[in-house]
Amino acid sequence: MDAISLMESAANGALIGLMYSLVAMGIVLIYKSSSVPNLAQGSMTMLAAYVLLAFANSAGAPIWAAISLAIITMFIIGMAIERVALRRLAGRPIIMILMMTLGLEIFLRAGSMTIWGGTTRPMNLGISDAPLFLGPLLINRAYAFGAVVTIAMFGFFVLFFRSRMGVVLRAISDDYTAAWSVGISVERGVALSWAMSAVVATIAGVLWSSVQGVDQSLAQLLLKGVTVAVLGGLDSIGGALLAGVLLGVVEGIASSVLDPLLGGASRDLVDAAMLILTILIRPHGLFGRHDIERV
Amino acid sequence: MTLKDRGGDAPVLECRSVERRFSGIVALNGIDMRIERGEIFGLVGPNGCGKTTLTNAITGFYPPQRGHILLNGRDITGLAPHYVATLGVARTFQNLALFNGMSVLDNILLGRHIHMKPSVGRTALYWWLARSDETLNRAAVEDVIDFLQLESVRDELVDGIPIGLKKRVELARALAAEPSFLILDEPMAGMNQEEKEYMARFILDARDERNVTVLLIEHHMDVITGICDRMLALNYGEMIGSGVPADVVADPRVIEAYIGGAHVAR
Amino acid sequence: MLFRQAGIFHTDYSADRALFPIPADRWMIGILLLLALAAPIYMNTLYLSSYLLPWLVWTAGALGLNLILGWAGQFHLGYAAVMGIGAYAAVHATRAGIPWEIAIVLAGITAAVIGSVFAFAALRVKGLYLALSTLALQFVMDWTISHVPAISGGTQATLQAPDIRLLGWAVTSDAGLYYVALVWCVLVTSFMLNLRRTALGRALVAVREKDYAAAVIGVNSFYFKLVAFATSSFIGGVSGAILIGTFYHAVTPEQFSVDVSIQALAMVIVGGLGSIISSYFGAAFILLMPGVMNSFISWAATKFGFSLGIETLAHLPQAFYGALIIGFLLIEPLGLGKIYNNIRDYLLVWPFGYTKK
Amino acid sequence: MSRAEPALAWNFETDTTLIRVLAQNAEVFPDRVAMREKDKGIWNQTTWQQLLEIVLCCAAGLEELDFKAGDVMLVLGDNRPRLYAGMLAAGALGGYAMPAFPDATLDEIRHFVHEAGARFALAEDQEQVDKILDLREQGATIEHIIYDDPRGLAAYANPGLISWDTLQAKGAELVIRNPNLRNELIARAQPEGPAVFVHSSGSTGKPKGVVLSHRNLLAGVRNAYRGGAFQFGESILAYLPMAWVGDFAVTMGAGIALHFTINIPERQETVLQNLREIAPTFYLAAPRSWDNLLTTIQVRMEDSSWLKRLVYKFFMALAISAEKRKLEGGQPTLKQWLLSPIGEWLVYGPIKDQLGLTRLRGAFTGGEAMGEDTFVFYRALGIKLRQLYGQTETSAYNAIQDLNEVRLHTVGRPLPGVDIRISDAGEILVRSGSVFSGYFKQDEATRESLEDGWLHTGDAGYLEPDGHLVVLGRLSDIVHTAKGERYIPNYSENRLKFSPYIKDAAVLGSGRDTLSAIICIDKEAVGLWAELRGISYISYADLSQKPQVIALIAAAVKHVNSALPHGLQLRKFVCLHKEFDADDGEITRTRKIRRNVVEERYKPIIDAIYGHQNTVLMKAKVSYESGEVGVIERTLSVQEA
Repeated sequence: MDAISLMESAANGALIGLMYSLVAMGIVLIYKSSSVPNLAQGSMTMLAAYVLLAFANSAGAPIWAAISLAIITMFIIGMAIERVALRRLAGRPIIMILMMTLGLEIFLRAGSMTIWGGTTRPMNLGISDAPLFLGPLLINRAYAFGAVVTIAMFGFFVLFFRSRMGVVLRAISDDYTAAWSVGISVERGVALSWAMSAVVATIAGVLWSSVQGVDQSLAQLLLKGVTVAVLGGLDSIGGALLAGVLLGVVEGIASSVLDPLLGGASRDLVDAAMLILTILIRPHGLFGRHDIERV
Repeated sequence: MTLKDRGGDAPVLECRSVERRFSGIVALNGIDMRIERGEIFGLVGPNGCGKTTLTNAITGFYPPQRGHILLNGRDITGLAPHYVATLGVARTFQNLALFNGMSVLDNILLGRHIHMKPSVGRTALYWWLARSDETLNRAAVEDVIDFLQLESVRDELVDGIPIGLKKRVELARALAAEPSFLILDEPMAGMNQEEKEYMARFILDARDERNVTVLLIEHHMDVITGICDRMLALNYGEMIGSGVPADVVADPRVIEAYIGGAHVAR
Repeated sequence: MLFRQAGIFHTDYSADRALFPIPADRWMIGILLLLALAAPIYMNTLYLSSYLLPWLVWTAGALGLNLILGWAGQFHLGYAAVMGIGAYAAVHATRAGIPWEIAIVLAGITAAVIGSVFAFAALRVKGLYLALSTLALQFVMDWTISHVPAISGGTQATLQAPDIRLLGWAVTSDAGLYYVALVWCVLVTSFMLNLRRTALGRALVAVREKDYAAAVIGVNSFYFKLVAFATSSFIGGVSGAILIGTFYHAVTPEQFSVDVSIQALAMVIVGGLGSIISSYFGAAFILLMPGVMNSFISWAATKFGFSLGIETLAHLPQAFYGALIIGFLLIEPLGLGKIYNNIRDYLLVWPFGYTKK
Repeated sequence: MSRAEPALAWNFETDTTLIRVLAQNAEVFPDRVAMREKDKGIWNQTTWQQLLEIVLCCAAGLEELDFKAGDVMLVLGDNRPRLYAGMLAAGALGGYAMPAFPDATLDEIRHFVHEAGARFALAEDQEQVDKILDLREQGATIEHIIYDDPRGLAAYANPGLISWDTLQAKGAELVIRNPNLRNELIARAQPEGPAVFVHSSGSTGKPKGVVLSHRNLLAGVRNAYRGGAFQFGESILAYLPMAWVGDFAVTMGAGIALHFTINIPERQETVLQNLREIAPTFYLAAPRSWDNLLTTIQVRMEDSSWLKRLVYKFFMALAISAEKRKLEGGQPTLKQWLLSPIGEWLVYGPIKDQLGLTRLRGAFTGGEAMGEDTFVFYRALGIKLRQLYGQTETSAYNAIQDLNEVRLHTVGRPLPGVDIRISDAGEILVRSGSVFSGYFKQDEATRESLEDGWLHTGDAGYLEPDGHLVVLGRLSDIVHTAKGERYIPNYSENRLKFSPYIKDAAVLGSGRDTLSAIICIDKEAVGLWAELRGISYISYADLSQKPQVIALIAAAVKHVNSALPHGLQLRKFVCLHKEFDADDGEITRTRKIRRNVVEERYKPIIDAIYGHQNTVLMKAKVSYESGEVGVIERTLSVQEA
């Protein structure tokens, strides 16, 4: 394997990784505000893609209008999930909360499949298939677009957390009870984080479906998202961004090295290994706070 | 029985210049404490003075960064909490640490853990392997139930009984382990006068009849002076007085810390 | 009303700790056991081998998962992988000529050993991290099984399981296979019942409820979590092996995929954490639900004249699982077992409102 | 009983002793359970043979301590097998076992100990030992203190303190060394020798010491057995205070003679739990205990869900009305008859099961009168509750109600072997083998109460024509009408108060021709009753004068009258405009009526009643909470009953 193709794998991996970060950011947003690890983030991404498809195809809306509609719809769905399913579980053992997000995962995924069926459908954002050339490296145009959007989202979040509402969310994530006692509506903050997370999921859904089409496999982004989120540190948005790049690069290189040896499909194995190693070696991730639970 | 018969004249517990810091803050500073066999030793001080930290240092939850803790002459500094328990140290918690989903009986049976041999094989072959062990330990638990007069709530869930009884159940669980050294962290918090007297009686009886040495952390001065043989007063992690209760209580530094502390608490 | 309790007294501690001190319970258990034993006589083979038998095996499996989830309080998202390890180990062992009785024990031991590897993650982290690491391990196991031809018998391959032979006798009849499943289920159940009254069970619950309180009474959390994982994996492994031996008769990786892990979890959650009867309910519910739902939908489809795509029909039960899990967590987090217990308590204190001693 | 009964060991020979019967039991049923004690969470069983062994060893040990015939042993503690065994041992040696109430004050015990000159004491635990040591310091003659539970006593160095175990071991050694000792100990006590030394209740004056001989006690048991109070082999819960004659007469007397299984609860607080575990076949309790149990049931039903309450109310009402018909000699209606098995399954059975009363064959109440509602309630549940009448002096058994012939106002017929007659003064006199031979060291009192073998019970009463005995109350409470009729106001007042609508009543008639009553309605009950019928009222006084309410009370009075002899029936009554109030001095703080105050304050009413007026204007001073005193006027109607 020559150095060029290895670098190519790394560069494309980094871009893909940034798109993983988008899923991870959704998880981090929710975890930051309420310490709930959202295992339904993958399904939310998938649901968002279907919703978008519904607006775009069935309603015949132009793609940008459809995206806006999908964002609004998901914003509401995100809030609704928090209100109906999670709020009542506040204070329950983590096992219950995990099971709840898992139940949501199953429900949203299988529910979408029930409604829209399992066949893969294309999603065209009008991005050309022609690769970009970065020196000698061939770069996937869609990945590059996705990466740019991700970085833009990151920028938005950095600004957002400096705004008034963002400060409120930060206060909640720092100390639940303290926030409560100074009159911050913790419930509303948490609901907002779910809604924003659903919006992030929508954007991730749009980008990912433009790359791989709309089908059940979108939900499997959960594993990537979780791995990135944990690697970056569950409560760090910036961590998610960097960890995404890291995972993408490792995945890209490893898969181009390992695939021929193992007969393909080594990406998932690499993810799983990264996840396990992170948990074993540095559970609080690269940028997470040290006080994250550990025995 | 002389002290020699009970295992030499080594103190049951000895702390030698124990120091514990939490991210730079000194919670305990150079604590020296010797608790002799058969003593009821009082530990007092205002809130946040390091009483609970000292307890946690002894039981292994937050081992001291400097200094040594000796139990019956053996250095136990830094041993894991569950291992310290097997060496004969039992404790109760200020805010109760009972297993709420279990009955009073099962909670106290758990106190027998270090005397039992829990294993998968014994569980699978209960009728052949575990029954006699369970029965023997149940008998030991019943002695404690009898001792602390818990018969009427034996089969009730811990959740549903009054706080005074819960405190007693926790003491029962600690005593069931047949410890040589027992740490009681504010056993009378939230009790009325009658319950306090009962508890004091039980502590004295436990010392006399079950041969335990007691470290008693308590806010109520009357209890300390009433049943403790010696005591130690702490303030901001420093020792500010130790000896016979009557002397310590009269020490101006203690009075100042205590009244000041009480003032802050108010 | 049904449970009469006056006049029950015990003259020794072992009687006081009897599994079923109330006569009505003993009667019920006895009748149920008799019914179970006589099932091949009165039940047609279709029901016996396609409902009753998998129910029993899955119940045993769910009990194993309940041990880790309900008793030790440790999350496990890779239980199907553990069952799969047992299944593959047993199939390979019997194909290598090892007697079936020994093969399933080997299956259990293999699962326990590998399952304890899962445990090591559990020993370092808890809650979410444990869930994620077990999930990751499930992926690793899935991947390994399907990508190592020596295990799976080739990509996309199905590995035939040899007939079960007990003491040299081939067990091929439906009734025979059913009894194998029944015996295993009864064994696991009796183990779990004993767990409730022994030091091991108490220690596990102690670790689950308050680990610091467990530590001060000398319970080594590390060790007991390991024991819980190993035991649960042993039960899972043997259950997997028996599931293949008595029900599927052939093993493929998909039988133990992450979806199956989730199905097992759903059994435990819908049934109820930390209770034994709940695993029976949960397994029955989750196993029967798709079939019942499909027949209901096709009935409704013909009745009201609509038609559903094959895809919709295929995914509806899954969606329903999800809804069920959500519903139970919101309404009765302790599941069907809790509902059963509520009814039982209602009758136990009848006509009073609660027990007062 | 699943096991085949061996031939009856005892043909009611009263000419024997408890220890001899015990030995007989040990021989005939060596392995049958005599006693069960809940201790350390389980029921420890003692067989008859073991019990005999324990008693003999204890007796031998006591003798070694120089316990002689005629010595007195104070027994102090809650029911414990060893205390019972110690009492039997003292009896076997011809000594007096003198149980005292464990919560009795030091003064009371000192009086007993001093009077009897007790040299021995048997104590349950440290608490009781401390009491006895205090007594000794104050000069009591107790030399030897035997204690059961050694907890906390290890450090005591007082002379004469000996643990039960030591005593027992000593005795065992003696019994083994001397093979004849066993038989000699069994044979030593004589039928006329003391079995137990209890104290009469002492409602008047100081309690008097009553010594019951073995013969007295056994005769009492025989009489009760013949009268159908209990059978052989009953299972009982020994929870009554040991110092009460009822406990000794049932637990030891009948318990040994009829080889009961004697179950002893773990602690006083766990009696109800233990009752359910054991589900005894025979249960004797004071009316107050039955009342409390009923209240417990009602309170717990109130806490129950609405469905359970509905079912309960329906079936209880059904059963109570059926039971009332039955008590009045009628048959249940078809509906009652058809629904009763369902009720049994749904309500009566489960309630009995919750309480542990499912196996009850003999359910008794004694000591004082019981409210009709309570009585009917239990009978409606299917518990054949009956009254037992007896005194300390007659070994507890005089009369019981017959199983199938229960009349609420009587205590049933005298037991076989018991002669009862009424003296000219209206006093109940008893003659029976069970009657004691005299008070301990009180010859004068003995002379007063024993005349030609007839015991003067001090109770007033009469025999109905068919032989049923009616107990009216203490003789000292008797009042005479102008016609010379004797009556006890208290008796009628209590019966009136059994009505839920009547809170208090004062029966008048001393020196008058007829009896009448001033009645205070129960505001809660009558108020509710009125609300349910849409009767509006402003105040207590208003409510008390509503015609409907007066009719309600009249019915209650009529009901009471139906069980009274003609001459003692209430002819008129007035519903008072206020309740009797302790602040006004009309009743004591314990709600006992102050007759003179009432008669003086309500003279206008009394005059109106006997002056045959229909109404009376009552001026009354009332003290308001503000401290002011006002006067209100009320017209009260005088009602014919």
